[in-house]
Amino acid sequence: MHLRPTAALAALILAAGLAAPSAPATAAGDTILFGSPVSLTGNLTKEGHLTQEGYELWKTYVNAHGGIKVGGKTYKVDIKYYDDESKNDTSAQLAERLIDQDHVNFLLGPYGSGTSFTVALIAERKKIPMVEGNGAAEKIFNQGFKYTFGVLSPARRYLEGILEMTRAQKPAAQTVAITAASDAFSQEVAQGAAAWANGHGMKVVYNNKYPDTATDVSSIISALKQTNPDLILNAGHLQDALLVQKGLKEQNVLAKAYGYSVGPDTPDFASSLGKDANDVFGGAQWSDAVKYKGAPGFIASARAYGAAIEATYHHRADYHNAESTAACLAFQYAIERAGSLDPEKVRDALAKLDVTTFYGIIKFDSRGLNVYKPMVVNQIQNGRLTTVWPTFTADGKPKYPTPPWGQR
Amino acid sequence: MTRPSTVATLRRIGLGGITGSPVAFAVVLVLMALLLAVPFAHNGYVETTFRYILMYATMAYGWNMIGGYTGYVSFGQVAFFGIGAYCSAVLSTMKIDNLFADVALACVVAAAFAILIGLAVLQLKGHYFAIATLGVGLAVTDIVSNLDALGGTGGMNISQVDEAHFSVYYYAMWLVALGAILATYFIARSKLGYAFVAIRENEEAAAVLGINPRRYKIAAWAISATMAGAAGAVFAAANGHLEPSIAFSPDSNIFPIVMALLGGIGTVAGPFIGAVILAGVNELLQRYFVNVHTLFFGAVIVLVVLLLPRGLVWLFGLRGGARAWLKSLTVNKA
Amino acid sequence: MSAPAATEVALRIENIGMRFGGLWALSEVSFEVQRGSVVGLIGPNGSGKTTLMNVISGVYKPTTGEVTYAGKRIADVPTHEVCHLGIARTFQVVKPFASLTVRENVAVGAMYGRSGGKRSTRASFERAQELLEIVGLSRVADRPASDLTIPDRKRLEVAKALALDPDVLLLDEVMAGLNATEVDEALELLRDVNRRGVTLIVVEHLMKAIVSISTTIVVLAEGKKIAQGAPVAVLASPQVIEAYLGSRWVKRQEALKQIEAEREHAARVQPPDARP
Amino acid sequence: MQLLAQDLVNGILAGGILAVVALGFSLVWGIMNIINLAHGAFIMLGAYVTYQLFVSFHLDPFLSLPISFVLLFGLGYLIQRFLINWVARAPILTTFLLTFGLSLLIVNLALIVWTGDTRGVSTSYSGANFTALGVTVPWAKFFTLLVALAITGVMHLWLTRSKTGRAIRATSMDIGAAQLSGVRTPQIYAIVYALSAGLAGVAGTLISLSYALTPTMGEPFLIKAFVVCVLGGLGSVQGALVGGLAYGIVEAFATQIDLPIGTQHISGSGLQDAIALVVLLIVLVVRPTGIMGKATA
Repeated sequence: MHLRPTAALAALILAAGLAAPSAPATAAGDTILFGSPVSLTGNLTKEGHLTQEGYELWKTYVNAHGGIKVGGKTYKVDIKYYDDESKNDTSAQLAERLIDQDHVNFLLGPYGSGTSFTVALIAERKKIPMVEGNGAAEKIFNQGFKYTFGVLSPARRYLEGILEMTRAQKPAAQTVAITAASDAFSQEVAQGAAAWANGHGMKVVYNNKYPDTATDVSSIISALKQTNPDLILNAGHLQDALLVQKGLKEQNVLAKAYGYSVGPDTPDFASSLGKDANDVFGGAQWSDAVKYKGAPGFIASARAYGAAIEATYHHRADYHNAESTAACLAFQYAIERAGSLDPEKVRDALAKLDVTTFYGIIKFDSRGLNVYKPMVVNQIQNGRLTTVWPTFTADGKPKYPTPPWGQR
Repeated sequence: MTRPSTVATLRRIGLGGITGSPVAFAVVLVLMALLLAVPFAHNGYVETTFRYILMYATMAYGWNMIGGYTGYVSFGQVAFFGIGAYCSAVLSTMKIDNLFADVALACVVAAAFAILIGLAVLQLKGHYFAIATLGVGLAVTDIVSNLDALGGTGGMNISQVDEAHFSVYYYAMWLVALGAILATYFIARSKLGYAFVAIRENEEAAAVLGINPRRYKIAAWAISATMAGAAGAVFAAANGHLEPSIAFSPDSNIFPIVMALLGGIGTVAGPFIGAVILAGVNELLQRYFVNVHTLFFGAVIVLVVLLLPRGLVWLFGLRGGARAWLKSLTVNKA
Repeated sequence: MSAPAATEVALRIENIGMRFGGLWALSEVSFEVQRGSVVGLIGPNGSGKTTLMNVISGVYKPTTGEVTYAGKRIADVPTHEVCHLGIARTFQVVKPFASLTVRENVAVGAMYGRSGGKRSTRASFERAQELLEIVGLSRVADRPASDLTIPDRKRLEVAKALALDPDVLLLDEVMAGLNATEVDEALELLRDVNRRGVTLIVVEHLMKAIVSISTTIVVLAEGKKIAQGAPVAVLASPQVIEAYLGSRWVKRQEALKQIEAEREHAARVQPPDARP
Repeated sequence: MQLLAQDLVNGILAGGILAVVALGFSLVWGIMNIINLAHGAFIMLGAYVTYQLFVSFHLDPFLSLPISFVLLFGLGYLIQRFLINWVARAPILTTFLLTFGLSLLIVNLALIVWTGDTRGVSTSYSGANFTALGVTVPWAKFFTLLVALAITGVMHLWLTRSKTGRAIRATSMDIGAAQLSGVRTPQIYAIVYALSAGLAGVAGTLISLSYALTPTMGEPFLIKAFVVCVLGGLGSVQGALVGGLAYGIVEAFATQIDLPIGTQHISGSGLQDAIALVVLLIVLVVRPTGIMGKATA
């Protein structure tokens, strides 16, 4: 009978875990509750925090300016977070918790394509709308989901801007080498870039992938160097972008331009590489140079948004911040237009949404993806991120071709 | 080989004892019966949480068969789990969406894979076996990630029942867990169980008594793979989507082991008790320490290893109070 | 099991050689064991007795030669099959399953030994109980094997071996460490086992015990067979005396004892391997 | 041909770092019979020590080598004395989980101290290179290789010549005999574990020159340490070096594999890990004592 205490203890701990008071404030009061599983630990911690900052900045602004008007009543907003540890299945589990346990009204996306996908499955099943700004893999939007909306341009377009830009320069880039991490998002980015290049008269001379856990890519770079490409593109993460950029210098690989899907837009890229980060191009969802005039209800310009992030979080606004805030804005405008907190009505309003914000246009295609907003291309010029493409929104000219190593 | 001195010390203070106590079994069965009521809470999150507990418990039973009873510490159980999961996904692409078919195929494929791999790696002992199994787990992950037929890193989708009938996945997992518990109970008391334990205690001596170590080690591993595979099949169906990072998550590898250890390895009740408690602790940490819960989880593991080296099931059989418990902690001091 | 005729050859050991690295632990050892007999295997420490036991029981594969049992070559038979042929053995260094009870230890033998296939778990435990009574361990049947004293561990070894229902039983120093009364008890037990038709091969240091039980004695020295025959005759042979009492032997013996003491100490302090 | 030569050099340069990564890991495994899953976390700490010294005092990474060694040595000593020593003789599962828990603790503490930001050490000479026989060699990696060789040499000499070194080797061969000859095992264990942590710190410093820093950066290196260790043989100093170089070279050449299978091209570089692990399994089954290991009972 000595097992009884064990069993009792087990039951007690579990009961305590599940029955602990769940967040009381739902729409029953005068607060709209959003929920988001974000990466507060694990290998996407950095991006998870940027996402959270984007959400929090919006929350603070909206609450300071009265709240959201829904059919004559004004609601404050609150956001409940859980740490998904950068793990896909944990993220889904937490989404279910936010919906069933914390009774959130709506979901804001987690960070990353993998987590966004698994959370989308839950949102779909529970019929709770989710707007996400950090999962660009198109597979999320090719499932026929009705409750998931993405405010960002799809993965395959991440490097298109850089390709387009190098084609418009003189001398135009003719050959391209692509290296990519093996995860789903990076593979989509690489496939998109290769498809664009092939469709626009460029030649893909090298295309290879490496595992997410790679600690050394020098052999890939050696093979790439042999093909002597005009343009070198990388689709990966910050860690491997740094590895590739260092490797390119170590082996003295010279190209007309170097472009990354992820990396240059994060301040860590320049701070880690110093001068070697200069003149590198990065595809970005947004930069604080873009010149959109946002609808009333939130900070209208990218510059002002950048200043707000700078003032609150003491770093330069990152596109992860902006796209996360944009996800909140999609909800804000859709809820106001729906005049209701009913998930169905808000979902329909999201589907019909067409609004311009500091971030750009937010409008979803039939799959729920915001294909209407162009990507921008940034270049690190003298340590400073400068938007160079597309020209109508640029605040600088691209430096092209890239000078040899040591002269940057 | 067991050090007689260690075991003797543990015996004197009441930490020993052969497995399969009917009381422990009864307690587990009562808890399992209570768990049948979970879907009536009509709370998807609670249901999912318990489905995960049942899943991890099943895997802990799987691990317990090879690591606890047979003494071969495997760090590759996630491979069987993932293979089982992909069986569901593959069947779903063939328009076969039947949980029984999923589980049956998963059991067969996981066991077949275990036998194939076991022929090689079960020749290894101790650390070498542990590392080889870790390697198997990682290699399978990598290979699946590179197979376009299985969706590569992008993964595959599995059609699901609608929200109203979603509890079917819970009950399926419950049945799989019950199967693992009953299998463990009956195996532990059977000739098979004694062969496993004999191999754990001393492989050479077991062979002299007519036990073919290789055959029984492979049997233990195949049984453990079956359990993991079955859990994986139901998991995948309930998840609706599968990709290598989900199917072969390090959590699925490490959680069951910690659970079995917390509860008590080589016991029938241990894995289940461990699964319930660890899940509860994790839940509390997630709730009250959002930013640092992984830190606390690490601390929990360190404390369990140092303070409950033989698991809770053994602790509650302890005679001699706190002093005996403290003494048991110094048994393995260098 | 009907008692076979005493003249039948149970076990034929032919030209056995066993090399470890550059050392021949055994060379050119040949003898026959009659069914129903008791063969005493003696020799100084390091003369190859235990090695020979390991060869016969299939633990080692001999470098040269053949062991034939009932007309079947057994050198290539894996360890776990040997007992199914009817050969069982005890270990000089006892190997109980520490976390199992005494009864369970014996029951495992009954389950997987020669007749194990026909026994249910329950029948195996019943058989174990019988054997424990025979060897005198029924009083500690439900204690963990790790609790046993050294003499009791030896008894357990015998019980485990008997549980395999052998025709030939190899006993490796099962009387070491027993006091006079216990030795007598043990001898009585072995005679009883032998009367039931089991052929015995006994390795033992206690000359008195060996002489009193054996029908034939085989003497090994430095890996070679130096004598074979009836107990009294063999012990009187000058070769055997030389082997046992030669000055080189005395020195060698002392050195070996030293090493053994250290080994035993080391084994107590830090056993070679750990299991989870 | 030139690519092959370049790959060989790439492999050797990467292998040098892996040798140092595996050296400490191998010592603890071989001598204490403990698989130290916190090794990756120690590597990470070594890298952060270097980073912090570089940022705060502009100390060159190569000059911070002794500092990260000493700091990690101290940490390792404390961890062994107060935690691991309690279960030093426990079954493998116990120490495996203990060090896993420690690793979680250390990584998450680092996450609090240094945040999840990616950091890098960018010296004036980073990326500088020379070309010989058509093969490009980066200076930093070249010196890293030299340091790796030097450390291996020093460790080998220390283990074979010094009194403590001999005591360590004696303990690994026959702990009972070592204790009989007056070796104090807990002391030896503490030194070995501390040394291993110190070497992990050195590895971290060397890695920080080519690899970016995050609190979770140690994980991929830990997996590689396993493979290198088994390849080379446990507890063997030369083994770690040979295993490291072998692993580096295999991985470098694997990158160039491109197998068309059906409609799909299997890229060797995508399968780097799988190839390494399959090699590991083969070595384990065929020659469990490793390339350099002695066949022991």
